[in-house]
Amino acid sequence: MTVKTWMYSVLEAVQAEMRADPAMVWIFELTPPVASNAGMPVINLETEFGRKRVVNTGIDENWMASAVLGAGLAGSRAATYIPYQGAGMPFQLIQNHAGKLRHMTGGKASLPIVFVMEMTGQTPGFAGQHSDYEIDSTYMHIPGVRTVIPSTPYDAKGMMHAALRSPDPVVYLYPAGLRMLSEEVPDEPYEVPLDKAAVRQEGTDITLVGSGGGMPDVLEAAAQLGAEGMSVEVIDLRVLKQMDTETLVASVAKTKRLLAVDQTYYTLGPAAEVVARCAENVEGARFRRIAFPDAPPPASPEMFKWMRPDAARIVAAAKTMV
Amino acid sequence: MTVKTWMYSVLEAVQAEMRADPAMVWIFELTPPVASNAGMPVINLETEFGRKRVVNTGIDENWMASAVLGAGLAGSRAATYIPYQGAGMPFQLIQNHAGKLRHMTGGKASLPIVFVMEMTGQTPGFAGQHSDYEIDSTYMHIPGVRTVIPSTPYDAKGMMHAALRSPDPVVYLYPAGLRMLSEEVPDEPYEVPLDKAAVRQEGTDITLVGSGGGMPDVLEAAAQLGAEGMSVEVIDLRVLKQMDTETLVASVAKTKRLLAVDQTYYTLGPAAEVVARCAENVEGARFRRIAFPDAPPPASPEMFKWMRPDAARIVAAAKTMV
Amino acid sequence: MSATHEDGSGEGLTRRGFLRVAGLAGAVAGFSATAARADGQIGYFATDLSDDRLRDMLRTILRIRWHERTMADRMLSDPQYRAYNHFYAGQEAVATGVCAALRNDGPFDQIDLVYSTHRPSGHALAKGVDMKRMQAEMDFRSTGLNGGYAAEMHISDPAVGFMGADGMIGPGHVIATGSAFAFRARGSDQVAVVFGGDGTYATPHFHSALNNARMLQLPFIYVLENNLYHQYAHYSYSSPHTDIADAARAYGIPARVVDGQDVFAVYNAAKEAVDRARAGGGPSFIEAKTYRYYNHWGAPGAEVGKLGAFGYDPLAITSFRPEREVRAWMQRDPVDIARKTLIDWGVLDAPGADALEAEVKAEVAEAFAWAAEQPLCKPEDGLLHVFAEGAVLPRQIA
Amino acid sequence: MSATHEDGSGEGLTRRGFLRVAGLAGAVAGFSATAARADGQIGYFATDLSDDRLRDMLRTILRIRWHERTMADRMLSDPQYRAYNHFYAGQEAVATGVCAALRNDGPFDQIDLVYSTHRPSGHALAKGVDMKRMQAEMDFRSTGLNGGYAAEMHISDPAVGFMGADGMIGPGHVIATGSAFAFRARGSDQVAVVFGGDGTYATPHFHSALNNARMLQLPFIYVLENNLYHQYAHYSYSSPHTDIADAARAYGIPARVVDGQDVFAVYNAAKEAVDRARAGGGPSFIEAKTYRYYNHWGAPGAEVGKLGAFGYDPLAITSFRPEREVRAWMQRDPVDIARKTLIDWGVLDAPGADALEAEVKAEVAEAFAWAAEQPLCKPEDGLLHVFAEGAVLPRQIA
Ligand SMILES: Cc1ncc(C[n+]2csc(CCOP(=O)(O)OP(=O)(O)O)c2C)c(N)n1
Ligand SMILES: Cc1ncc(C[n+]2csc(CCOP(=O)(O)OP(=O)(O)O)c2C)c(N)n1
Ligand SMILES: [Mg+2]
Ligand SMILES: [Mg+2]
Repeated sequence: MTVKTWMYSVLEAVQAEMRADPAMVWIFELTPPVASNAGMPVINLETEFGRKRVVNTGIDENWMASAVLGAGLAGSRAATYIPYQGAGMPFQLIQNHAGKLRHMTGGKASLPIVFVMEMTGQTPGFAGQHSDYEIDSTYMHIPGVRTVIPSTPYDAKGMMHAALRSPDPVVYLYPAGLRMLSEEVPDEPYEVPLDKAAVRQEGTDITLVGSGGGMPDVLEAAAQLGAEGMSVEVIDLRVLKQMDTETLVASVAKTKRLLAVDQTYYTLGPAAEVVARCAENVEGARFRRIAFPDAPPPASPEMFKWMRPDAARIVAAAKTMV
Repeated sequence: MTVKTWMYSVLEAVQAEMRADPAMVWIFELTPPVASNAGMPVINLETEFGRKRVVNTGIDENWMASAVLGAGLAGSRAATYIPYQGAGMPFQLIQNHAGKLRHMTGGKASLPIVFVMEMTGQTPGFAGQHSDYEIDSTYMHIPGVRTVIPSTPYDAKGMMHAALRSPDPVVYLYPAGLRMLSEEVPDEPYEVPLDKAAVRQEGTDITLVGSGGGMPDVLEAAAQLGAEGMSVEVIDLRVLKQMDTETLVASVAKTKRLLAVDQTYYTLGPAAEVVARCAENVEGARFRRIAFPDAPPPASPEMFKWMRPDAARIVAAAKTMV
Repeated sequence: MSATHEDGSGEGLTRRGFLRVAGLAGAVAGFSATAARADGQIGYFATDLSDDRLRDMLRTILRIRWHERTMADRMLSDPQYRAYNHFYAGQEAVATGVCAALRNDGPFDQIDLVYSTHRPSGHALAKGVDMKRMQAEMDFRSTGLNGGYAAEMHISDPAVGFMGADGMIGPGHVIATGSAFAFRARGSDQVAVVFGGDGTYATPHFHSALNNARMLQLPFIYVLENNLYHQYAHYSYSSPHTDIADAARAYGIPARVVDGQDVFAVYNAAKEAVDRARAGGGPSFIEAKTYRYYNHWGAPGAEVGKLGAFGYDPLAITSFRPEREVRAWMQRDPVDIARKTLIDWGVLDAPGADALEAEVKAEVAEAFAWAAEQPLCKPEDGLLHVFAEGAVLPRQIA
Repeated sequence: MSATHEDGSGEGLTRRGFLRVAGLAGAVAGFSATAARADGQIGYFATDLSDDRLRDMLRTILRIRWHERTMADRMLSDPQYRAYNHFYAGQEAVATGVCAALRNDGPFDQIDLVYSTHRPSGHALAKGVDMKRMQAEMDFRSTGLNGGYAAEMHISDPAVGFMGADGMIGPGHVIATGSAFAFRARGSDQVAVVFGGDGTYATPHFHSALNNARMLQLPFIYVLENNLYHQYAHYSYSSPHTDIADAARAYGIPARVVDGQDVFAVYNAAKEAVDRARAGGGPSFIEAKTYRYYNHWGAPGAEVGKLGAFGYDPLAITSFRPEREVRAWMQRDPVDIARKTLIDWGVLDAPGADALEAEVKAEVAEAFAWAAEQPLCKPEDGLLHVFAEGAVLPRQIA
């Protein structure tokens, strides 16, 4: 057990899986699979496993994703790290090929593959084109891929192990803003399941639901509300597909108030699905969402920060409900 | 006023706009812009406007969409008809370029462009890869594009005029299953607004909401329920972005029961947004969705038809609510 | 011209004799404009094969042809028939010649993999897919190759290295390079082959597949079946190259143009490419000049001369296939060429060839009969196979 | 070699004299390995220009250079400074030479359009974008070129035909062909130019842009700035071509390799391509061999030698830029070459050149001062400009 950054925790999982399986491959573009952490050996997948298994490609994210799919179909476990600038490029491949092949082949396709998708849209200055937080919804809507979005280094490592061991294609969303988040993370391999939300805090007055890059603000808001005497239940979705309806419904059945928070655009963000599932299953509750507006993130920090749902906004919204 | 097919009605609008604007271009791939209709002249955009303005390309839907965007930026009105097989190809272009450019340029970009996107997934036999009804959610989530989905020849023509005249990029979803639907359609140009849902039938017991390729079944279900004495309000979304919240909320505030129907996958289909918006705004109502399950459409007609929400399913669902 | 390999049976001379005659016949028929431009004789690999393997190639061509003709008949005549099809008749020698050079049985981690297209039945049969189960799949039966989930444009059978029809134009080529990448990474001598039409040239994926295969020196073979048209357009509408192989050469990839009507010419080019790939020599590109006899596509209820049936394409606005072009290509039929070559080589005599054809016809008839008797799918099984385990929920059920 | 055009002022001989000397100097400095391989003298278009226009080219180079140096200084020293940048210093002659051959003012439907990259400031200044407003945009000010929505990687100004930085690698080239398509459709003689790095070669979009431009014979010019690296990799990791121009030639597109450090060589190639496009002769490709002095990218708070600053790239795992390579390229500095050429041609003398540089420095200082005083953005304006009219709703507000 060592305090580790998110990035180190994830690569530790990848390294362990690649050591265990000499056929496994990793494809990257501009983020070298290298991480260092105080008191720990440097991880460098490229030098450890060689360029036949760990390849740095030209600027062609659709090739990266397609190659991973082809490797999986040929029976090799395969993963790729798609930089956020290219996160939209492999959409068609994942939507129409990776996500449909098992069903379309009547269960015959071999798909032990992981698409790590970097997400931005959390940092002022990047602006429009260089913000892609919206892909959470994009990859959550389609069937046949398990879309997950860890929010802590512990989950990031455990879900990476689970993703790499899963026979299903996994879209592993990686909020870049959390890269340097640190916590105690076990050195040995372990799995965090790919189908369970996490109840981060129990409470009875209101249910706050968030995910990924939004969790630090949700937890901060819960702390502030708790300090003011509100009993807040906090759920971290962790898994977008298949969403853990039971955990959500059980919580809202208890609190009768749901505030769902998205960092992605309001319309059809994951929070829409959270509200819809709870509204279908819990009668007489109150429902509310806050999210990034239906506008691309602007460059100016003044505009951007005002638009992003932060702890203060969450606190204010919760107070109107309880 | 003549009875016209959907396809003819749409091309009539395109033809009128191209006659009015000699700079306007149309890019197609395998669906020639040709339509005939009893008692009406044949429309053939390619022969009428020539191959400099109406171009048939190689198999490269991303080029088609990109070329239309580039033409728009250069000041020309432009539209393309993307066949359903390629509907996922231009995702990145529309998500990260067309939808963001106005905002990113501080309002400077010229974007009088229309992406006609063919949708399938309504017909048994096509199967997995050749079904793409799911793109409704994909293009509804992103900002900066007006995503519309007409369900009648009248709306199809009027919304095509409105789309071609709009300064905003329009994703014009075209459910292929409705191609031969016919009704009386005016011969002269007219507009149907790009931001209004249509109340197809008024009622007080329950609100049924559908869109696009699902509307014939929704209307059929409403007729059956009406015959059995239920007072059903029917709303055709018509516009996915920006969704007409007011019409939806007003209806549900009255009926207190919402049944939203999707032909796309359950998770994050447009119905999720419909339910979420109404649940946030109407207290004490009952909410329910039916949709295609979170599985790719299989080839077998027996499996496919059982999975598709049809009139019988809608009737059954409505009866459990009233 | 390189030295010939003779198999010691004394047939070598006769075989070469035929090749000369066939060449002449082509010239006589006046094909200079439309006929394939081949790179000439590549090697004599085919002449080295055992009689059994040569006969198997003819058999495969016949199986594809008769499967297809039977299908077309059903579409025109049988109201119970449900399967649609993208026709391959006319192109049989390409699939057959290529797959004959591949490893088609054995454990999955040793066989060569083939990625197919929206026009898969020829590739599938040539790679070793079971005809009965394929036909049942096309007819949406639960005992079909893919349980009724796939239908024609999506059939697959990894057990014989047939990785699947891919109905999308473009992505398959890139995906196939990924399999080749996996082979190289795990030190396997397997080869990944992708079939594609002339229509694939214009896709952005063409560049991706070739450039990455070249940069990483992958064991990857791109077989481009240039049948002159992609749906309703001649390939000159989308490619500046007369020989699309020239585009591959620009990447430094060895490329061959072969006569796609001659299964042995195709085999020779494929064998050369496969040997190169197994030896670590990287990718190859083969452009087979060929032609499709029927329409792009056909479906039950078809009527001769109407859309989706056979012959002239009524939707063909920008260009269409002239009747004479179709007839001219039929003069160089892959069945005839293979049959005549084998008779000339003394591998078969005419009665033997007829017997083979009769056998094939019987097999095809049996496959259709079997398929038509297979059970339909259980509706709720549509919820299976979304993930490796379990079923998804039937959300629409009240 | 074609005949020279002399402008009658008697300078022709001197000009040619310089060119010979410059060629020699290059050889002496021993650049054979890393220096640009140019196609030799293309034409003498540049020698025909008026002295004013030649001086303007030097001025543009200097404006880009001093804008950038000032920016780098601020990043290292000014805690209030907020703008990040992708550095262009070293490549100035490319943007300048290309844009000098274009129509940059007049009504929007008559000027030529330039599509830029994630490294846009040089292209923007050369095309005529106002430096003050550009700098204010980079610093996220509400009076910036794009109201604070864009920042460096997304600046644009259609009024001068600067269609925008495009931070995504690939799509811009394809989009630019769409503008060219619109020009041809409406019978305009405008030209669409796209800049792209060596990194663009591997994108699927490269094929799309070139193939469609070629098939439709569009007035489109692809200017590939080969600065040897894309982010942390040498271009030989992603392209099999030594000259990427060879890839364009494979499509039948006329392609030139030019010395990207010599603004007049670039101008000559651009002029030839623009003339061809205006005359309906279709697309052209220009590969400019060039080099970037600073790091890929820099941001406020940078420290010399650290990531995001200047010099060696610590993240460069797969490859990095050797110190000697940087120094060698600096010997052929585009500012020096342009200045010496104009002095040699008698267009300027040394004091005149110094005065020009001083003027430019003053302009740059003023632009930075102006930008720093501009107002910040109003938060709620982030909801504007999603659609042409109105604002979207601030959904997150309680
Ligand atoms: C991405 C994509 N766009 C469009 C289509 C529709 N489509 C099906 S087959 C075909 C033509 C393919 O031509 P070619 O590659 O030459 O193969 P052929 O049909 O001649 O065998 C097209 C355009 C598709 N399947 N995929
Ligand atoms: C689609 C996409 N993938 C990745 C990136 C990240 N990225 C930014 S600049 C760059 C390198 C570009 O290299 P090159 O085209 O040679 O231009 P240069 O930086 O040398 O000017 C990369 C990979 C991107 N912007 N877009
Ligand atoms: Mg073809
Ligand atoms: Mg570069």
